[in-house]
Amino acid sequence: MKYVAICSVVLVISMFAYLVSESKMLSYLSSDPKVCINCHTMNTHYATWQHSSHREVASCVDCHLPRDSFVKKMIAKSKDGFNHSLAMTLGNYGYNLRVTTDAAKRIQANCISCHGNIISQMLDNSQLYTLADSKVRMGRQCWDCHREVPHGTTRNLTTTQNNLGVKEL
Amino acid sequence: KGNKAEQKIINATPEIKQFEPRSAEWGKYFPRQYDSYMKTKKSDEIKDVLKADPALVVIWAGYAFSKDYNAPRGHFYMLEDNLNTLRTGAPVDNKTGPLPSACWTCKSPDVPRLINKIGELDYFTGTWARFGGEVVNPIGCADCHDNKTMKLTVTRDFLKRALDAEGSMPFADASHQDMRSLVCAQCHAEYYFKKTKWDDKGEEKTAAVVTFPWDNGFAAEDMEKYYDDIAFSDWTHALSKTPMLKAQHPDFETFITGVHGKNNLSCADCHMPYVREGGVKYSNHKVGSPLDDIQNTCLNCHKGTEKEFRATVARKLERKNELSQAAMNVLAKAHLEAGKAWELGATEAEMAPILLDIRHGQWRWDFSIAAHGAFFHAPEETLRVLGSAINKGQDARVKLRTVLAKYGAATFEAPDFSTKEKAQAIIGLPFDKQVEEKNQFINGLKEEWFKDGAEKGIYDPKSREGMILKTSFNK
Amino acid sequence: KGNKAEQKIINATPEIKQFEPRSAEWGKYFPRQYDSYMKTKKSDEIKDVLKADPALVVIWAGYAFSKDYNAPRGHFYMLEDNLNTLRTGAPVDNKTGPLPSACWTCKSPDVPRLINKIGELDYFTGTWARFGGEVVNPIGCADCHDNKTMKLTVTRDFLKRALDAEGSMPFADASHQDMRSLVCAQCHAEYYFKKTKWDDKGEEKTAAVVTFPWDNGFAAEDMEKYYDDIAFSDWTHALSKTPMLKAQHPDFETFITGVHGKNNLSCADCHMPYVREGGVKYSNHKVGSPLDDIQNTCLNCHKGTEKEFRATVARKLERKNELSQAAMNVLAKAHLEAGKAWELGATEAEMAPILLDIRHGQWRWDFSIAAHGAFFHAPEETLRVLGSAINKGQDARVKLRTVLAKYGAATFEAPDFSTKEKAQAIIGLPFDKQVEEKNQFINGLKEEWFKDGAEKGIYDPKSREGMILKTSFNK
Ligand code: HEC
Ligand code: HEC
Ligand code: HEC
Ligand code: HEC
Ligand code: HEC
Ligand code: HEC
Ligand code: HEC
Ligand code: HEC
Ligand code: HEC
Ligand code: HEC
Ligand code: HEC
Ligand code: HEC
Ligand code: HEC
Ligand code: HEC
Ligand SMILES: [Ca+2]
Ligand SMILES: [Ca+2]
Repeated sequence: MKYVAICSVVLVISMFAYLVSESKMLSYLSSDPKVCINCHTMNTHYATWQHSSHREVASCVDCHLPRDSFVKKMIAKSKDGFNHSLAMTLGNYGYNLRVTTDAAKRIQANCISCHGNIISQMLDNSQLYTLADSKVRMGRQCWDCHREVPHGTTRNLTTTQNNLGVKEL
Repeated sequence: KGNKAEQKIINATPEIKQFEPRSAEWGKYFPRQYDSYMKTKKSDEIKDVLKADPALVVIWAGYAFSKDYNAPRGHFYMLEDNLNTLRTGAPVDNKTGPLPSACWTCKSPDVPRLINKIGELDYFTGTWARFGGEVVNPIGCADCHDNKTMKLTVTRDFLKRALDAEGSMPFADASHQDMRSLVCAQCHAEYYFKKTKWDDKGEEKTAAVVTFPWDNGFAAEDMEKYYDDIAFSDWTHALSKTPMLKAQHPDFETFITGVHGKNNLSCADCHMPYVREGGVKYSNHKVGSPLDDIQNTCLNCHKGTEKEFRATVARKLERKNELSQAAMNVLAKAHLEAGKAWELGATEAEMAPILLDIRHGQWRWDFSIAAHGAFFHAPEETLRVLGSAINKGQDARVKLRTVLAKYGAATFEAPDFSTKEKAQAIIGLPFDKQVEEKNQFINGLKEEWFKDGAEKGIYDPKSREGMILKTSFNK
Repeated sequence: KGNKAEQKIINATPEIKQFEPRSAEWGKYFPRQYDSYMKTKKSDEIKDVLKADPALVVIWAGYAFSKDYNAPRGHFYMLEDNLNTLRTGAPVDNKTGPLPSACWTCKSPDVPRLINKIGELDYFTGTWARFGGEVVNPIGCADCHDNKTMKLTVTRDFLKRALDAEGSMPFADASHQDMRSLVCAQCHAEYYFKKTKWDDKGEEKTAAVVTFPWDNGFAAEDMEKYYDDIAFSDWTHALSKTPMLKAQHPDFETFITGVHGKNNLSCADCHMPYVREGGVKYSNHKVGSPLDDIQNTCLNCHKGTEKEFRATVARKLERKNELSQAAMNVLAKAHLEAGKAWELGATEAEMAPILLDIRHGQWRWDFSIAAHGAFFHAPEETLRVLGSAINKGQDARVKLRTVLAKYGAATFEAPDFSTKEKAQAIIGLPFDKQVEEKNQFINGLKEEWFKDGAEKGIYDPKSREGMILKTSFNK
């Protein structure tokens, strides 16, 4: 009985360690965009971003993680890190990834935080309406209109294999 | 930063009266929106559609549309065009017809003001001329905005009622993005006048209430069923005696079937795109063709060049025109052939199935093309419904041949209606007389109405500044 | 890394004979492409289109299509279906008809091999049965690929000639992306058999050369004009005596008018999307419905969910079906009514304009729907052309009524053709006899042909492994 219990604990821990190492989960603690392409799964998004107008001005985390508080940022990082690592290990994802609602919210907030000035009128307009049901701040995703920002419209994971610019780490 | 400053003014609660019909008053606080709104004046060409497609005259025989029908101009002109069209006739005082008060409904912010003052049913009662001197401004800020918050607002309750009756997008659930279309849908939708009895302090009166026939849905067939079920007709055709339906600009209903509608775009996305002046971003209130500003509309979401988009849209228009022209030709002939059949003594029983085909065929054709933008907003739905219109119209003609044969006219050929003049002669329209009377109205009563409005302090002279009289009938 | 290694094998010049018709041979070097190619076997349902739309039987009376016509199955079955269809009849030796050798053209990589061996004109001469035992493999790598470099290659010269004749996209200018469509366009295009005289060592022979009628352009009207100008007809209609045209799968021609075509997509983008196995990326050679793998096709370029895309495509299909059904109904009646008119003694002069309407109407209808994907590839063009087909068909019927009236049959009603059996009875098709003969062929000569091929060393038995006999006519 004791054996079984110890074995299970060891198994769980070693599985976790394996998962952490295999999926380079700890790399999530960095902010360098290259970290994201620890996983070749992210190559396409790296490449599209790298060829976008935002290359010089916003890195992955600038859009994808909360920018307003360090704590929130870390929570989000760990959550995403775990989810992505798990998905990576299980391989249960398709060629076309989609942002989660939660991630979309964060991205939108980041667009707004950088472009606050230019979109202030839209923001004011939107604040006249109930936003309870809407997915993102302002009710409407910026990339509904700015469809190419920053990943372009074609970003199947097979589209940028061995592509220029992405160096496997 | 300049933005912030200006923003402050904008956000400061402006002192605008509720139902203020004079846009210039609102414009004091929102100069950019006002200035761009006034630019709708630039779309000032009258395009005589009857002249371009004389079959229309035959198709609409017995109905005011056969006298005068033009492509839409800028919002600046909506009141002017309503006053000048031969359709509204030539009243000589506030009691003469031919049209009901409802014809003002989508032409002015004075309408919500009036409805608020006298009540909806009273407003919808009586002649159009009744409110001469009361309705004196073209579309204005008050048509779409709340005076306190500038929030978008639906000022015509019939839209709310219709959405709720249809059920799939009840008004209470409308999001911000929906509102950016619904303010337009107040006017840009198919309507009819629903006769509604009401009690005016003991006196029974009948209001003609603008109503959207959406109870069964937004599709051509759904509305057709609605009208059939209540045996409604707009008029009886002068030649074929068909109880007809007229479709008016189902812009909203067709738009939502198209790819942009399905992708949750709103009218304002293309017709009022965001523009920037200095640091300030605002909605361009020059509502007009998005093709005038492809850069800020289409290219905001699409790759490609202006030229490509122009070509794509042009090709869509050609396709629609091809089928629409075919349908008009078929329907005009059907009316003329039916007229002949009656003349020869055809019976009601013989004609009944034919008239039903004509009614449905023409309704469908009209539904597809009365929304001038539908060829682009919803090209597939437009072409589908046009195809079915052609089919129904031709079904009528096949049946008509059998009837004509019975009465010895198997080889009857409809007369030539290839010009507006020929077509108006066929239907016997006393055109010159109507023009003369209309011009009397334009130079007389119409002027008085604006003076009237000015005296009441509701008329905004800016709304007619630099107005040049343009009509289809005065050369 | 694994990727790199495998890539090396792939890039190594494989030892494949020129015109090698056996895909299994190519498959040795490219197992993934081969395996996915073999999966086209999964699309194996026979969908009897004549049963679904019995009006077709009437519309095609006098032509082989009225006997047997099915929705396409996977590429695996193309030879099998060609052999089994009642359309190819039941030859008893290498000389019996009914069809010409050209009917093999788009069914096998043995065709480019044969053409290379005996010359194009010789290949296109004689009966279909002439090459039994020579054409024994379904579509294969050699149809689309160069054996040395694996470069995409057009193996049918008639496509090159047609592109050059049309002029707007000459073959010499074809880009890589264009080639990803042109390999399909070799077969997925409208064709006719052009009678071409040639000299076989002194003997004059006539070849029936597969030719694409593109000289005036790719549109329905352009091809209609092409055929009219050379007074071509595929057959004379058994009932109406109309000199008819048959449209066959103008997939390519319609595709390029649609939004995906205009955006320069190629067939392979949706029908052969890239997939990855381990580190290796390759083109999925299971050519079939892109809706089987929406995640990897549509969602490459579009936002939205599978469910939404399915619904969008389904709605497009409904629209097409609505107009197509209307058109078939009209055309079938027109044929039957014309048949009646002839029966009653109508003259050629009276019938000429009617037959022209029927010819054009049916051509347009067929053009719109014979490409089974056009409802999606080019919905607007499809609906436009269907609308004009309905119009032409009905024009014929209106005129027919006048003629029928003259001969005392103004009230003639076409007989009921609402089931395949009723329709085949109307046109007097000796169906059972044909099935019996066909089954003899299937169990006899057909088998021998494959034995023949095997002896010659050109037949790939893998290409028929697990083949189950499925036809529309054997229960
Ligand atoms: C300028 C903001 C921005 C930057 C910088 C950015 N992204 Fe994104 N990202 C987005 C937006 C917006 C979406 C959502 C796209 C959508 O839903 O259409 C997105 C979506 C994604 C997705 C989800 C899959 C998909 O295709 O929708 C992944 C994965 C992703 N980004 C990875 C990255 C990586 C890795 C980097 C850095 C190399 C990066 N992003 C940089 C804005 C950004
Ligand atoms: C451990 C490997 C790995 C790393 C490192 C990684 N990702 Fe991912 N990511 C994945 C996988 C696998 C998925 C697919 C998950 C799914 O669809 O369920 C994914 C999905 C996503 C998505 C879409 C789903 C969502 O959560 O919205 C976004 C956005 C994203 N990654 C951004 C990033 C960013 C930004 C970084 C760098 C900070 C990063 N990823 C680093 C493996 C990784
Ligand atoms: C970290 C700050 C930052 C974030 C986050 C950010 N941007 Fe930007 N963005 C910029 C800067 C700086 C520029 C100017 C870049 C240039 O001029 O090349 C820019 C340029 C743009 C442009 C104009 C150039 C183009 O590509 O059309 C658009 C549109 C835009 N951003 C939209 C977005 C959207 C949408 C998001 C969120 C998905 C976003 N931005 C997130 C900083 C940011
Ligand atoms: C309804 C469509 C729409 C939406 C939603 C939208 N925009 Fe825009 N955006 C536009 C248009 C139109 C322009 C061009 C006019 C202008 O320059 O302001 C533009 C311009 C911009 C620019 C300047 C681009 C340049 O080339 O300089 C930025 C940055 C931008 N938007 C960011 C955003 C952000 C961030 C959001 C979300 C908060 C957003 N937009 C949402 C329509 C939209
Ligand atoms: C109060 C009624 C009303 C409202 C609200 C309204 N319209 Fe109109 N609209 C009209 C009328 C009436 C005309 C025709 C004017 C004329 O021809 O004199 C018109 C004309 C137009 C035209 C043609 C302009 C031209 O220059 O050819 C467009 C485009 C248009 N409207 C779009 C819209 C959009 C988009 C909205 C909402 C943002 C909207 N309309 C709101 C009544 C309205
Ligand atoms: C439900 C709203 C609504 C009602 C009610 C309405 N209209 Fe309109 N009207 C419009 C819209 C929207 C347009 C723009 C039409 C277009 O795009 O063709 C328009 C355009 C017009 C035009 C200018 C174009 C032309 O046809 O010459 C005239 C004149 C006009 N209406 C007169 C009338 C009359 C007369 C009535 C009453 C019988 C009436 N309207 C009732 C909404 C309405
Ligand atoms: C995706 C862009 C887009 C959206 C969204 C859109 N439109 Fe349009 N609209 C167009 C284009 C393009 C035309 C054709 C203009 C032309 O021919 O010059 C047009 C034409 C029109 C016209 C006819 C104008 C004329 O002068 O003939 C009207 C009225 C109109 N739209 C109203 C609306 C209404 C109401 C809505 C919302 C229900 C709407 N539009 C949504 C792009 C759009
Ligand atoms: C046909 C309907 C319509 C009319 C008439 C109209 N507006 Fe607007 N207005 C809109 C729409 C739609 C928006 C976009 C609001 C949003 O997205 O929240 C808007 C936005 C605004 C805004 C917010 C800032 C901006 O530009 O987005 C102001 C201020 C404004 N309008 C002022 C006016 C004034 C002043 C007038 C009269 C001169 C006027 N409007 C007439 C439809 C209208
Ligand atoms: C706010 C974003 C947006 C704007 C603005 C916009 N579109 Fe689109 N358009 C879309 C989306 C989303 C689709 C759907 C296709 C897709 O999913 O990529 C689409 C599809 C199309 C298509 C293909 C469908 C068809 O009907 O053939 C055409 C053409 C098109 N748009 C033309 C235009 C034109 C012209 C304009 C300007 C008048 C315009 N668009 C403005 C977002 C937009
Ligand atoms: C050698 C001639 C030929 C070539 C080359 C060819 N096809 Fe086909 N295709 C056919 C024939 C024949 C059928 C019908 C097979 C049957 O029903 O037995 C068919 C069937 C299909 C089907 C229907 C499959 C199903 O399961 O319903 C699709 C889709 C298709 N082809 C697409 C393509 C595409 C895309 C290409 C190019 C990548 C292509 N074809 C190349 C001859 C060809
Ligand atoms: C130019 C190329 C080409 C020629 C020549 C050709 N076909 Fe086909 N065939 C195709 C294509 C492509 C398909 C797939 C059709 C579809 O999508 O409906 C097909 C499908 C078929 C099918 C399966 C579907 C059905 O209709 O039952 C048969 C059987 C067939 N062809 C027989 C023939 C016969 C018999 C001939 C000669 C009269 C012939 N083919 C000539 C290209 C061709
Ligand atoms: C944008 C994606 C796309 C492109 C590009 C495309 N197709 Fe299709 N195709 C489809 C879809 C979706 C269907 C409908 C499938 C269904 O109904 O299951 C279809 C159907 C077909 C069919 C009918 C299959 C059947 O079983 O009925 C044929 C044949 C076909 N396509 C051939 C082609 C050819 C040849 C080309 C290039 C000239 C092409 N397609 C380009 C998406 C595409
Ligand atoms: C109907 C046409 C067609 C047939 C038949 C065909 N292919 Fe292909 N093949 C293609 C197309 C299209 C591509 C994409 C090439 C490109 O984009 O350069 C391709 C690509 C390839 C490639 C390059 C790597 C890749 O996957 O993109 C190989 C290797 C290949 N095919 C092998 C084969 C083999 C082996 C067969 C026979 C089993 C075969 N093909 C049959 C059309 C065809
Ligand atoms: C390689 C890119 C690509 C692929 C794959 C693709 N599309 Fe598209 N699609 C486009 C483009 C580009 C447009 C034009 C609209 C635009 O500019 O956004 C479009 C437009 C559309 C439209 C609007 C036009 C119309 O006909 O209604 C629909 C719907 C659509 N696509 C459905 C599909 C479906 C379903 C599939 C999968 C079978 C698919 N698409 C695959 C690129 C693609
Ligand atoms: Ca109406
Ligand atoms: Ca043909």
